Amino acid sequence: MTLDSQADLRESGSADALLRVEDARCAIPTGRGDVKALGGVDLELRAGEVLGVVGESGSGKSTLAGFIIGALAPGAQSTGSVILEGQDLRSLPSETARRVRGRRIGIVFQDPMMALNPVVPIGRQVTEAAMFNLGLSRAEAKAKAVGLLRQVGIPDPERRLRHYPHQFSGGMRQRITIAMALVCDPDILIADEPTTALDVTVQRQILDLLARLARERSLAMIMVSHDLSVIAGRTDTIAVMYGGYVVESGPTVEVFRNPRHPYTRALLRAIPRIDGSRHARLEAIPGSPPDLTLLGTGCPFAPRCPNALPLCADVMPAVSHPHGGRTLRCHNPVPEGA
Amino acid sequence: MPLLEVSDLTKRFKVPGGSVEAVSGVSFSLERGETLALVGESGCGKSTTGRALLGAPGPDEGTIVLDGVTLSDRAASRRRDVQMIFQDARASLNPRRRVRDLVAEGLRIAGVPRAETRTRVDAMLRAVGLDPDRVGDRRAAEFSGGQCQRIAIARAMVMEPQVLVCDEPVASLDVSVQAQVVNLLQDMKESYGLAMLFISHDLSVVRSISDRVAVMYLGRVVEIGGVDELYENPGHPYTRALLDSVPAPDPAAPSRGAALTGDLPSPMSPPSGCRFRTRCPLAQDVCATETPTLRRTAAGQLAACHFSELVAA
Amino acid sequence: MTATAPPTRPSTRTLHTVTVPRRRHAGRRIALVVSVTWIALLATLALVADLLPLPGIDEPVGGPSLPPFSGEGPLLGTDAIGRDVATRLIYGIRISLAVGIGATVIALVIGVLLGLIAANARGKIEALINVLADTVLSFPPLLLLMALATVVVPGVPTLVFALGFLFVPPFLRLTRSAALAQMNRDYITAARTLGAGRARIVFRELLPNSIQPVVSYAVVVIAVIIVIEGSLSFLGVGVPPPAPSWGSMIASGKDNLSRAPYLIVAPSLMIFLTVLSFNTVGDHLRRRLSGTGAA
Amino acid sequence: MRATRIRSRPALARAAHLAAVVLLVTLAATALTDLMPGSPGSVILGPGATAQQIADFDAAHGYDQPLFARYVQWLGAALTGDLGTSIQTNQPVAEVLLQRLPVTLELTVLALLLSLLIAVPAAVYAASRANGVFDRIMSSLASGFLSIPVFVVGVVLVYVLAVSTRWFPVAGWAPLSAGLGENLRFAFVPVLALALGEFPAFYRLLRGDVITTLREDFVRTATVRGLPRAYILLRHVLRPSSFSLITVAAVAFGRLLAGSIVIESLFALPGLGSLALQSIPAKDVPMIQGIVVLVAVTYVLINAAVDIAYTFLDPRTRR
Amino acid sequence: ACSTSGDPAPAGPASATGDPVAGGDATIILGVEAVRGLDPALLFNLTPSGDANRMAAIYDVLFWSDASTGEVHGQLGDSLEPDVDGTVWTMSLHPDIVFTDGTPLDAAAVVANYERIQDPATASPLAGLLEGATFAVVDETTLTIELTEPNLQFDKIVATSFTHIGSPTAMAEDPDYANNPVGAGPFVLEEWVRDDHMTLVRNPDYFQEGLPYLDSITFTPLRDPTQRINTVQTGAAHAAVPGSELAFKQAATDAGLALTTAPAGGGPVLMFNTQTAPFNDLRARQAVQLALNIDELTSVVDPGSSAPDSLYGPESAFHPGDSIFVEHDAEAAQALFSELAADGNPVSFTVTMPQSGFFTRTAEYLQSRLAQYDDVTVQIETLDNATLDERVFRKQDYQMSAQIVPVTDPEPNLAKLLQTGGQTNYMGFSDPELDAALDSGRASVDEKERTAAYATVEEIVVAQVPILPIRNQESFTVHAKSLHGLTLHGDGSLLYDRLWLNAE
Ligand SMILES: Nc1ncnc2c1ncn2[C@@H]1O[C@H](COP(=O)(O)OP(=O)(O)OP(=O)(O)O)[C@@H](O)[C@H]1O
Ligand SMILES: Nc1ncnc2c1ncn2[C@@H]1O[C@H](COP(=O)(O)OP(=O)(O)OP(=O)(O)O)[C@@H](O)[C@H]1O
Ligand SMILES: [Mg+2]
Ligand SMILES: [Mg+2]
Repeated sequence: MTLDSQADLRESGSADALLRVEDARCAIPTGRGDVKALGGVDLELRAGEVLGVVGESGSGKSTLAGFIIGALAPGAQSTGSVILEGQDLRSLPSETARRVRGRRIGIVFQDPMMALNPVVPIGRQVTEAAMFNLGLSRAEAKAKAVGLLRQVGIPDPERRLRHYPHQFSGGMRQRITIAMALVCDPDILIADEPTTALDVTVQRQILDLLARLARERSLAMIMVSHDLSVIAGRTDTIAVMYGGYVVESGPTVEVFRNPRHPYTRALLRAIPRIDGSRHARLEAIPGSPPDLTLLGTGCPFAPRCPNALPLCADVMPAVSHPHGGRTLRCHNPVPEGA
Repeated sequence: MPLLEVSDLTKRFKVPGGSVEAVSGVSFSLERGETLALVGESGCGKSTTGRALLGAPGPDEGTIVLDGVTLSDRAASRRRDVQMIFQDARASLNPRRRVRDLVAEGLRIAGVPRAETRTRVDAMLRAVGLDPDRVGDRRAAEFSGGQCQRIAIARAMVMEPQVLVCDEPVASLDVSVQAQVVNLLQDMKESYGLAMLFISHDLSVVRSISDRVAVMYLGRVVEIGGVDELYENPGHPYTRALLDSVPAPDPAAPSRGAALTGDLPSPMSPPSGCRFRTRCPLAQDVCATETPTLRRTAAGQLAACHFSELVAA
Repeated sequence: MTATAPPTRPSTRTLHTVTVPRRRHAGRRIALVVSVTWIALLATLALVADLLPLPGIDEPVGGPSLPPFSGEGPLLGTDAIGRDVATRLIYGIRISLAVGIGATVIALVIGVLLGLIAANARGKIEALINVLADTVLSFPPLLLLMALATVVVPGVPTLVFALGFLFVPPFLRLTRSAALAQMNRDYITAARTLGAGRARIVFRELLPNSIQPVVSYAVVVIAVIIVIEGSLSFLGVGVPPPAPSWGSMIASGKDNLSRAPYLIVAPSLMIFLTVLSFNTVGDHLRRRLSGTGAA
Repeated sequence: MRATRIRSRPALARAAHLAAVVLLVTLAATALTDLMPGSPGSVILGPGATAQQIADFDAAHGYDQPLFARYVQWLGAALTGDLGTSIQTNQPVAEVLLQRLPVTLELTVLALLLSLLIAVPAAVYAASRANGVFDRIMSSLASGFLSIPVFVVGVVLVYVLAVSTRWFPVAGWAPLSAGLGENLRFAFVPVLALALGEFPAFYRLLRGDVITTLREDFVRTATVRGLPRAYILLRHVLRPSSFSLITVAAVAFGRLLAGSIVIESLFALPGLGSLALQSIPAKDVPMIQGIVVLVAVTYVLINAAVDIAYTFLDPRTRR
Repeated sequence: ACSTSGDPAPAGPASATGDPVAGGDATIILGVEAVRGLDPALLFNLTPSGDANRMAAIYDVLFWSDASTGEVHGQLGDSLEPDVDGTVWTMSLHPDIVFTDGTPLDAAAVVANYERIQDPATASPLAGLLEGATFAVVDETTLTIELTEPNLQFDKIVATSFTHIGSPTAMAEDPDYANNPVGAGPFVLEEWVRDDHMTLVRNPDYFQEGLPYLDSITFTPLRDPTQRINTVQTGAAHAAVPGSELAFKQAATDAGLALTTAPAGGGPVLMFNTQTAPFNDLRARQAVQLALNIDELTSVVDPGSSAPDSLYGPESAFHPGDSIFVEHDAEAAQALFSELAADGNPVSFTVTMPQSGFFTRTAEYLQSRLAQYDDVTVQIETLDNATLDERVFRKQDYQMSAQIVPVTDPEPNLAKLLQTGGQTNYMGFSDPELDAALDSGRASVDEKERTAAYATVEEIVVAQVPILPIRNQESFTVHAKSLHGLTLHGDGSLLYDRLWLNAE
């Protein structure tokens, strides 16, 4: 599928989206006030597509992932819908929705140490979901787990099923959580910062592994990261988040080549480059990320934005659709090709 | 004579079930005004090396000579000439104390008069971009990560050190803020003529800030040299793998080389000979028996590999 | 596990913990307000008891064991000797709070000091402190109190010191583990690299940062000790008469349970409400300070 | 992950620690009885005895010697297993202790089990529905029982369960040899009284820890994988939440072993508590020392056992 | 006499249920364990709630004194007669009594018991009472006891202190005799689990044919008085001795239980230490005597009990008829207090009491009532028994304290209490006139002379106030309605041969 035809479909309000998030909003009450973690996010994922969600800490990436998989912070108030193959998961009874998600969506979290129960052998952790969701017998589930662990690169998986998470290195733990996410043969894999806790060399291994698995299993994948470099080479489309909004999205190549939102642009410039020159001054973005409890009605980036108009402080721009399958939320975008 | 001369630094830790040699025989030197980066994967001994310079804790073996004076555990006053910025800025600031007190602490201990302390502290706060009147009486917990890092920098710089050890100062910061802090450190270094030991696992940041780079693997320095030479022509397969693993912020960039296989071996029982051999694509039998020493490569840096000339290929 | 942790990015974890919907706080906040009010009321009453128009604690005001709210005799009735129950309850505040707070303060001061020393010294001194703590813990507490009651004149000071002594180990351990958790923090290292001496580090850096869990625990200990004092009276090693501690009022009313049950109801209620209040406050402090146990 | 994780100490250090504690505890017990007014002779022989009689008695039992000499003597004998003879009853101390221990031990173990049986399910359920109706009720109950001296609970239970309904005996004890049913019938009320005093601490602790564990990422992972709630609570949450509970339960065990004096006296149970209650006023030094050693050794051993139990509960402490 | 039964043939309410029937197992709750064993030479806690009941069941009694009147009756013994001046006493025993180990309980056995008590090696607390006495076996059932000085009331001493006779063989052979007592009583010790129960079974060789009625008796110690009554109430036991507090009578009646009581003289008395200030001054003692309203004290401190109107019990031959006790007079008391204060000796003292409910309440009562007078201050100190023994009884380091002195007959307890140097004269009180009166009461054969002597004693006590009686003594046992044949002797323990149960 070429980029162009993808873009066309998108514009026509594609019916073939595997997963659609519509107007996701989420507010988390805290002692200091409500955190508006999501301000109204729309997203689409097609079968076999890899979508990168990028943004700085606190921009709402994990909340978005939580919104999709139905695991928001306790007490969070949310509206919007998650439509999986035409079915709104959020309108299903919670028990049913959870089972559907367990079956169809797998998720890998940032910190593999945290995501694994330290006192349960990994064999059980990998197999249990298959037993509950697919109704496999213990032996079947075990066989499946062994196969999966081998696939993600754990040597000698039969023996290691009995081991506990702390007996594995960080990279191996992350491989195990990937195996856990895949055990029910989901259609969608969500990876929330899957390599942030890992070293560069291991990060490379894991990213390669995810890419391979997505290809082999024709998985649709949402890859969440704060690191544009990680997203850059490994996604088909990208959504840039800031302050609880997707400020810009579109085919990865397009967005990198021609960022329209001032934030995306500044972000790209602020990244130090390994091939850059010595003592090159980085282009910092002044100010600091927004406090989501104090968010007004305007654009959250406005206080730091070089292009800000008076309007920006008060009115959140609506989603616009420049051509090429892109979306943009900006009153005063960077001119195309600038 | 270099400002700082570190030779054969070794540090062991007792851990349940044995001991870890976190740093084994590390040597390097640092000139005035120079920035040396220490890179390597998690657990390779970067922080331990950095902390050893401050005696927190001091090394088990090896010597550290600062400006001709050997730093022993007792030379406390000289130690103030080495200051440190920690990875997690917030954790390095006592959450119950006010910003002004935090920054003034070292001067007070050193017995600087009250009035002078005050002026120096305020000046330094301003230098790092904080308004002393606005932030001076607040507590560290109320600040963002970037601001905390500024406070930590002020606390270190107010002591007018000769050497600043920065232990992953930007690793915990957001990209947009990271650039601010890196720039601030650059400015500081230039205006105070500091020598800096910059510890990082982020090769991109290292490239932009340092003059020379030392690559560590499992407690040893495997390669050390000028930043450009090392990045362009790595003399050690590990350096090479590290560089290849860094993703480029460009969808069009081709991924380079093959990924390393395997994980970091346990530091409690490092492999014999060359410690990298278990993951090295070039490993031969000799690597298991003979520990390679640092040798000058064609590009001019020092690398500890039996086959450094094959790395570039 | 600290040292091998790879560099991580800032996490929202710290923020997540404070997440509790506000509406659900309402009931708890009311409980907290009521508790604090109750403790404040008790404290006030204890302070001004002498100024109130009350009969003496040892002064008969009517027949023995008059029921409360009966119209005859004083409002809350009289005890077995004919003394005013209300008066004795109010003066009982002094004793129960003195014992609870006094013993806790002693335990806290000694425990925190030893805990900090243990955390700092490690090695032999720490082992010695551990032995002492376990010695106290493994000595049967009631045996100690009973034996002590025969050695020294029983009374509030004795009780305060003995109970305080018994509660040193938990404070010691709590402080030590809190301090140990802080010891590895970089702000301690930072202070050290600035040349701070040991005392400065212990009292300026360590103490203020490890004292919080200790303080919220202390509030709970006050409650525990108030209840223990009640049980001691049953064994005759509590506060000696005529001092009216709530525990001794219950103990002396117990034999009359079938005929004058109200004699144990009033002091029991006082203990109950007070202990509940201290627990509520303690819970609140713990939640505020640690962020755990919320929801 | 949780601070209560204890690294297992080397066996030798642990043994030295145990020995030091037991030495100190017994020395303290000896010294304490020494401080008590009167000598064993004056207590045993009563007010009518002459000074000479008392002195003779004390000399015969070795109480004319200085404290330390007596302690060393006692210690020497104790190391050979001879804990001496009770001054008061003339029975061998070790024998009496062996006779008393089963009662107190049964009481302690049952009370601990019962309180855990109440606390654990309640805490897990309450935590999984934090702030729900059940949680509120249980929390109030726990606070309530925390606020009542144990003897008041005992007296009320006697009224409700024994005097008015006659379901259970008022007091007394039936040994296991009298049949399990009979034994439990007598044990129930005192055990319940003790358990009601202990469960609130367990409940509150576990509830808090479960709530903390429920926030762990691995629980979230388990949830989003579609695992049933009850399964998650049992398989994933309970065990990692129970470390502090075990520590506290061990401490409670020691406390109950030494501290059920009130309940033993109220219910006339022939355990260590009533023994202590008789021995202290009588200055029965060998008996007091015996009780203290027994309790202290049990306490230290239990704690050592808990250290070892961590290894089984928490694989991370295993080598 | 006892209210339910006094004569061997039960009278009163119990007889309504018919004649005694044999069989049945009774459980009796006592307050404390026989901690130190049951050696009659080492009698310690010879109170009804302590060892006296156990001893009576195992050893029976040679002679017993009626708990109300003090009259002495024979049981194992037939007669105990003095010579003219009461120096030599002749005791005759029932023939053919055997201990349960088969050895005979004869004159020699009694002598062996008494000589053992005298032996310093035994360290018997009773030794003082037999000091200098000599014994002679006349024949198998007869012996004589020669005292160092005349005592016509020695039979009462025998009935209270030397009435339990153990097997001399067993005593000599068993080093642990105290834990394995052998007597000739109606019951034999079968099993004893300390602090739990002591089971006694019927002695088949008991000297009275057909007795005892019961098959077994179980004694259970229970420290808490309320729990003792609860146990009887729930049917788990047949009788309980709740202790010295009379308030429990009411509780027992409310619970539908029967009571057997024996009102006697004496009882709890306040003791003034006449050797130290302030009570070395008679006026101080008198002031307290006047200041207290004993009627009120009694009703407050121990509801259900009565105030004493004499040293001697209502049934005693020595009761004066009209009380000569001083009436409560607040004004006179205040006058004395003020006078003493004016002299520079204000009445300020500490009352030292045992840690039991009754005495603690008494102290609190005292403090609260004296607080209403000017120039008096009272401090309270409660001590455990061991410390109390040491401080009050041994060292007499106190100002005011209390003890219970049952006076069913003035001999021996009143004499021990009041005579100069008397065994329980912890007041350090000494009055020659009183000593003379006591001597004459003891040595006199003439009832008139005795009456006069004890009237003098009472007058002196009222005038000199070494002690202040504060409550009538009344022994009582709470029991199920099915238990019959309760006879209270001594301080209120039972005679076990005649107890019986009817099947309910
Ligand atoms: N449980 C919670 N309680 C309170 N605030 C929360 C909670 N979870 C998220 N937030 C807040 O919601 C906002 C979005 O958080 P989210 O975790 O989605 O960000 P993120 O982009 O994933 O950040 P990171 O890169 O740090 O993981 C942040 O401001 C965060 O502080
Ligand atoms: N206090 C300590 N006690 C025990 N082991 C330690 C201690 N400090 C460091 N180590 C061990 O020493 C080795 C080197 O640690 P160090 O912190 O220096 O690594 P690093 O290169 O700074 O890693 P990172 O990038 O994760 O910060 C690791 O294996 C670590 O486990
Ligand atoms: Mg996130
Ligand atoms: Mg480090």
